[in-house]
Amino acid sequence: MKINQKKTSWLFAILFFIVIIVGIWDASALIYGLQRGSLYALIALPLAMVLGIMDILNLAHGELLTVGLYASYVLFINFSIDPLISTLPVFIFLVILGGIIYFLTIKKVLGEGHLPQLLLTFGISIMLIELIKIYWTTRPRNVYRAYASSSITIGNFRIGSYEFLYVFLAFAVFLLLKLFLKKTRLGQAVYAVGQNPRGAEIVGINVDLVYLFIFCLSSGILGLTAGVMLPRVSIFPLTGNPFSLISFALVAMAGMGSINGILLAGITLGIAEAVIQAIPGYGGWSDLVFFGVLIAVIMAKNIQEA
Amino acid sequence: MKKLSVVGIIFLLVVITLSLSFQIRADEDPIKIGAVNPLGDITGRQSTNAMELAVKELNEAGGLLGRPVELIVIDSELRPEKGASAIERLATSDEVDFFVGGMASSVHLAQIPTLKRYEKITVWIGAASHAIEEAVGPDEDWYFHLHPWDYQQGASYAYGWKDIEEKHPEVQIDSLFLAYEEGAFGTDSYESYQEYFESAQEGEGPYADLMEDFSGVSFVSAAHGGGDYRAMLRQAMNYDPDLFIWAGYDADAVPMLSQVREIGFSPPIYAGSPPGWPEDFGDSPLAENVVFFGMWAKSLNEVSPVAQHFWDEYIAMHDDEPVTYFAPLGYTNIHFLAKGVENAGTLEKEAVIESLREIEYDSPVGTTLKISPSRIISNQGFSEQKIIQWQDGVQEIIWPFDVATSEIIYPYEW
Amino acid sequence: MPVLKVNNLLKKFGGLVAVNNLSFTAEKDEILGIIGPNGAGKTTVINVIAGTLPVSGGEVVFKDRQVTELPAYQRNQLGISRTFQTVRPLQDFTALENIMVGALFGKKLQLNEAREKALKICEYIELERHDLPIDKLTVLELKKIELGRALASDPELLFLDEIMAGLNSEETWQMIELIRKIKENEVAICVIEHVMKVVAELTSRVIVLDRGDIIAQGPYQQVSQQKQVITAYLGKEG
Amino acid sequence: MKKIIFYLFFVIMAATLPYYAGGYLLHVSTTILIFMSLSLSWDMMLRTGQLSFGNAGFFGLGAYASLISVSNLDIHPVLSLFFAAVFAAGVALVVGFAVLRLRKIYFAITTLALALVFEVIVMNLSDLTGGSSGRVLPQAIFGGNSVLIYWLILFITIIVILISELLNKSKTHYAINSIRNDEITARSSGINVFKYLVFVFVFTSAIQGIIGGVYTQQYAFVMPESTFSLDFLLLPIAMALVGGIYTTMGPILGAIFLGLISEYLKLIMPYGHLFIYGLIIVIVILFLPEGIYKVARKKYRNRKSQEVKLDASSEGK
Repeated sequence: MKINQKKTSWLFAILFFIVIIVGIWDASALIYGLQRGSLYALIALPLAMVLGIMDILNLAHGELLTVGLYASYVLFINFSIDPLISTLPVFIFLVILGGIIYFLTIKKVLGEGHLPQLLLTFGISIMLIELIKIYWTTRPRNVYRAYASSSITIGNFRIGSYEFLYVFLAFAVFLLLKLFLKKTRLGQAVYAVGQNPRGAEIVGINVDLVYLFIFCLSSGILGLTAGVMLPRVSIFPLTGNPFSLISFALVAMAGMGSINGILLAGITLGIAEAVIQAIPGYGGWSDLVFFGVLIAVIMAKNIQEA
Repeated sequence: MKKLSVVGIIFLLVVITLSLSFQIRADEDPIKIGAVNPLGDITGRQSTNAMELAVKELNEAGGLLGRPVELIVIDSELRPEKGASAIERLATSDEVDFFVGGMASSVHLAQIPTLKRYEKITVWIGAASHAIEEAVGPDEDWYFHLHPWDYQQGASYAYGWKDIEEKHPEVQIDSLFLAYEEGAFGTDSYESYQEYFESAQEGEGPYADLMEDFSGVSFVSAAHGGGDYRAMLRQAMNYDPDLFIWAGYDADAVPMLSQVREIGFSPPIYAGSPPGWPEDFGDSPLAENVVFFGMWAKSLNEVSPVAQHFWDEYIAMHDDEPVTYFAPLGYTNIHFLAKGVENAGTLEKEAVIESLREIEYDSPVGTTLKISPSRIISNQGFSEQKIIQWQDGVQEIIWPFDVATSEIIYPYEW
Repeated sequence: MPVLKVNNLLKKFGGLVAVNNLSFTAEKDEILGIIGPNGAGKTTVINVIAGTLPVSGGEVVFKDRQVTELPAYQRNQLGISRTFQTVRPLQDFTALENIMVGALFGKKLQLNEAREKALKICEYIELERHDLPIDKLTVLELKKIELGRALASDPELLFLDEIMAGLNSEETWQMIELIRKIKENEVAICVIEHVMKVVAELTSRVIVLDRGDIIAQGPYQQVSQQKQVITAYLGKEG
Repeated sequence: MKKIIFYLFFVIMAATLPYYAGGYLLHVSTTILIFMSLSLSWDMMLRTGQLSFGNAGFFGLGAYASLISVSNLDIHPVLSLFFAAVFAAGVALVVGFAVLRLRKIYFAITTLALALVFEVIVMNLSDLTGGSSGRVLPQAIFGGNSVLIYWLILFITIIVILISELLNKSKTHYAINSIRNDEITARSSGINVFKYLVFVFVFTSAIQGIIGGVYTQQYAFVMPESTFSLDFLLLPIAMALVGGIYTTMGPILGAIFLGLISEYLKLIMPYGHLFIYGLIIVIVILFLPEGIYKVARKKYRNRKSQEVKLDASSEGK
């Protein structure tokens, strides 16, 4: 896994420029973009870890988030546990679920190339979606918490406060992760495996354990995110599905395995999206801008002489 | 003597064959109704349940024309080509007599060419897009569509709002803001409102005197990965409409209401037209005084014995409450068709079509079903929706007044 | 007239100068050796001349023609062939098909012509088991495939990047014989070699590189005595 | 010779299907053929080593090109298929010049993003495309005659199969196989990598465009949500992988296998059959990672070589 400051620095410069322009034009778009973008980044991060370190393309990524949301929902409905508190049990639950999925399936397609992984996880995602449909039907479910629609007023400027939690959580997870990679033995092992799995094996790192750890951790981060999202979203079997695509987009934009890049890419795309949505009459083009920015960045960063 | 015995034998043979054939017709040859519904979706699942209930009732009452009724259901998987091949299967392998179903305009559009090939009597309860009507065309007398078309729904709300304005002078609607999801469902709504607005400016159409000003903004539905409505809501707040309507899915309901509070938006009427509501929506304080357009609500049980009957029987059979109006519509679908056959006294196509056109069926959605032409097709069923409001966690019908269960609470406040 | 003329060739990777203003020529009928300690930039020189990597400066002239800006495949079609330090056979092909690829695209032959040509080359380089898939072959055979593919486009300039690496002494001798045989067909050959015995045996002239610079050139016997060459090699060891 | 008779037999069986199969099986077969062509076209691009996610996009472009050319330009539906092919190929050529400089996951994601961009553009050009609500044709191709539609699609599929076979026997095969195996070797061996990538990208997109056109003409409508559905991307990929990639037979077998099994599952379990479908995909990948075709071929060859050995040993005695 690369933690490369240099590659992302110009992206950062562009982002900074956009932030200033947008901030002058419509500050709320900027804040919405920051909040949404942080959420995107938070969800994309585990995918980037799995892809960057294990080289696994996980199409069931969004479905793990969905499972996390339902787990948190069940805890709320049956045991009245507040979603924000349920983040911890759901984290543990998803760590275990991730471990099970890893042992039963992922372990067997490590190093097989992206295609079998893609199809395998596509199959897993169908199975998870169908299971949820059978048990909970397609009817959306919500958890109402008054704090989820709270807001703060500064002068005559009113802005939602709950989604700052996304921003906070995103930065917290990113910082903790980086600290972990740098300061702990396991983190160093993860780093080494990400760089060169065979070499890591030779120097005595248990690569298999590292893979298991990474898959469980990334699945756990989705659980954490799910608890925080729950009061703000509707959950239904396909809730998480679109996030797989968004996450892939961010990972590709940031460059494989770049942690800083994910956060920047998420916020950039979030702001781009929010800005277009704020222009009266042109909201329908926000997806185009989202993908346009994505394509432009990928092209600029990865074009090869052909 | 010889002659007599020959005649006798022939007579015997005729009697035997006749009775045998009658026997076969009565016991082994049911009237088959083929249904194509999306079984993975709550709407398709519940409407299928309701269809099964209706068939059970028919058979318990002795069947149709003395024959049992059989319902054959195939999952459309919400995929157009699967929906079309389901029709094909029902027509050829199962040799059904009638087609019924089903949800999703895209699936139904793909079924139209196949349906046209078989020209069997078809009664459809979903798929509201006017594109369906265009695809069917004016000459297909075998096609019956029960759900109001998108443009009919919009018109019916106008009549409702006018009636409400008249009855409650404090309600004053001049400007309208439509928040619509970017997909086919929302965009169709927007386009028909746009049309109404244009004719209203010339003093014509249902929205004349009702819509003096109109604006609309799209959003990405949570069902398609969106769910951030704040940019759209801010535009709505700046516009400050008398009536705020959102055209999206049930998944949008709660997040949008939550964001409405976040940004401090409070229109006098907050209305929506989702196909259903989320689980336990009524228990949420967000639901209070939200208005919506729909076909049916549980509270209809108070005013309609048919609705009450349907409700009780459905729960008795499936141990589950109907939550989408596609359940009573599915029930209506079968009974309407059965009544047509019964009145015709035959399965002969022309006769059944004739009698279906004459029927007045008192349906569990609280309205009498009566066929009349729409813009293009000649056999359109319902043309109106109801205006319903969440009050104390219950869906109360506030219009049409003849089935109303409560008065409107105005203005919307939180 | 030299087949290859390299003028002031410069290649940088970020801030690192891998090849520093290199100028040399290669003549028809000669086997030119490029030697130097690890990291001297030998392979980079080949990569830049063959077009696998773009240059940062300078020019490459092949048969009086500027090829500096041409893509690798065009240089190959013009007559520059190469092998790779670590063998890069095409896994999903048989040995013969690997060699065919060079004939098909480097020489622009049709399928049946290319097959015939590849068969001839197999005979020429004494590769008998050419119908087998790649994973069934020995290192020597893989090296021969590399060589065969490079030859199949009828090159006038052939780069051999450590083709002896991984071969035992008997195999090395076979390879040396083979390279001599190739030389007779008026091909300019450029070898990168670590084994000095091979260099001494094969080359008519060597260029000694150290950190991207030419520090000496001339016949091997002469060059190997020069002081800076010895220090360059010794420095590496020490 | 034996092989040709074998293939001919299947072609005749397929061509005469309408005479012995019911309307349902005919329709299921039509759908299978459509996905088979998509699967093959995706596989052909994969043979260059580039994982394209653009299928659904070019399928959708073809669908719209076909519908618009029939309803706005009033050309014959069959002719509109050519229009669909040309349009999809043209767009592929233009975007190909940019995206084919990308590799691996960057190429995959960018092609997927492009497909979504096409969808957004189509949704917003509502005057021409009907916007989100889509557009309908007054009539399906051949008046909706399912036998003729089947033959048309069978014809196209056979052409696609032939293209795939020819591709595997042509000079291009050596080029793209080399590119997939080792791009640097390919370049150093005189292969114009970019040219071949563009070539394959353009003609596979043309195939996807035609199939999109056929689909539209068969059902007489376009609608962004269903026309650009990712089903047209993921299912063909699943079919190719289940059947076996880089071959012609793989996608064919995969399409037939998954196509029939999904119909069969639906009949035996109306609710939740897709769960089993997902399970089958998982099982195939875990236990037959090379796909049905390659495993079957290996088994067959092993048995044959064993027979040869047995013969040889008995002769020895």
